[in-house]
Amino acid sequence: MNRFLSITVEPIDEPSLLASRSASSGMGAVVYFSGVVRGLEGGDRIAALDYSCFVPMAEHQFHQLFDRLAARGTVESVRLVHRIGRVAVGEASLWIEVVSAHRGEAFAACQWVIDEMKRVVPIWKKPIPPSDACDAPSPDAVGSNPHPSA
Amino acid sequence: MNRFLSITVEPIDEPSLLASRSASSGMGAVVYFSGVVRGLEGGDRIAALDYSCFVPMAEHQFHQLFDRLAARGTVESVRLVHRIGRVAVGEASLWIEVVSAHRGEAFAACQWVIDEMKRVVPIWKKPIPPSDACDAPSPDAVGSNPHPSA
Amino acid sequence: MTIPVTFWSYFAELAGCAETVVTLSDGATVGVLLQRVYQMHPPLAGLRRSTLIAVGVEYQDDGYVLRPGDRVSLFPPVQGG
Amino acid sequence: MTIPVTFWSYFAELAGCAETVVTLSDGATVGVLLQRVYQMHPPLAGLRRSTLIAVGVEYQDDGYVLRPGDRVSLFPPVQGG
Repeated sequence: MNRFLSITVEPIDEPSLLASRSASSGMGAVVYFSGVVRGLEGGDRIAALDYSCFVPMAEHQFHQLFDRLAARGTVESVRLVHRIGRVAVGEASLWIEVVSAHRGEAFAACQWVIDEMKRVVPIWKKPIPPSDACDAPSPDAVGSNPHPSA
Repeated sequence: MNRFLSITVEPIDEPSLLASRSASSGMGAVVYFSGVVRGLEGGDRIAALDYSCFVPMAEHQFHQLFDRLAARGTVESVRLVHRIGRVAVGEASLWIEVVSAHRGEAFAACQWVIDEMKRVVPIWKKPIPPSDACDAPSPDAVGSNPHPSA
Repeated sequence: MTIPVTFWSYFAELAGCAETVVTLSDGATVGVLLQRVYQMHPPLAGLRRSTLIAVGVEYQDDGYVLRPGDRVSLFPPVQGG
Repeated sequence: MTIPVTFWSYFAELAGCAETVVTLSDGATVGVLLQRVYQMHPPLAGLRRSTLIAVGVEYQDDGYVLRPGDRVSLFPPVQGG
């Protein structure tokens, strides 16, 4: 199974991801999901979400999910990008693409990856109220915690 | 609910569709599906599928589906492109995008539109074996049937 | 009244034509029209159970009462996607 | 043995630091480590039921027997997406 994982502070570049898609001639279904930061979080208006991440563990946990997906044998490719740091309202924090022979498998796999990610991948979000909004990434968003060098 | 429908002989231009996406700040989920012609159809190797369509009825039936989706009140936008005529293996015949506040609704709506389309929208496909393959559209693919002027 | 009938997909090949015209008395139903179509194009009769019927751009069934100006379409199960 | 413990997300704010070090006797479990952490950082104790525990990059539970070189992470429920 082809797999691509990126946990990044850069904006998610959908056109470039689209351009790099590959699928063999047996594949009939491509399902993408793009998760976008909403203007309301728990009823409060926000300017952004600040995502923090325990990166080595997040990568390991994502790859364990991909291993389980590969074991099913029905998915040819999964590509996932999770943005961390400050993500403004209207911008994508998550992008997933699943390529499979049939659409049922592709839809199921894409939703399964999201559900499992929300259970096991160590990423957290902190709402940034409008008054706090600025273009600079927050200092404690990424990698300032000393973490295992794993 | 924003809606866009195109039944077209032109190749599906995903980058352009992506660039024209719009979503309000309340929307958190974008689900896309791209249906691609597979190299095997019913166990036989093919070069292409030739899609024919009763266009006025297909448009009417798609819009009835969109009306039902709009009545749910959970989808902000649905855009659908179905290519007709000759579509080569590896090319997309169908593209759907659903924008919604939450991913559950977006995934469900996208799958519902495909399921219902396969039940009621008058589009048919004819396998083109490799030896028949050529770049010209087949003469009987589109609009050669005299159809009601709706 | 005369009702144009269009055959879609491989129904056109089985019928040997993409369109025909059926002359019916006023008040005739789609069911009556189908009987006439099957007399004219016997290969279609065997597919009756899976045949989809539209009048204009809406699905209808055998009981639909035809009116002058109606256009009927007959076709096999749809296969979009 | 000394085991480094990292706090993630708002656990760092509640603990007042992002990392601490706990000295334990050999064979101590994660459960023993947690007791020590909660003595040092009482605000975390109330969140014990929802606390997730990792050793290195794998989830573990209270019964895991720590070894020299292990690094422990404590964090609240994850929220990716």
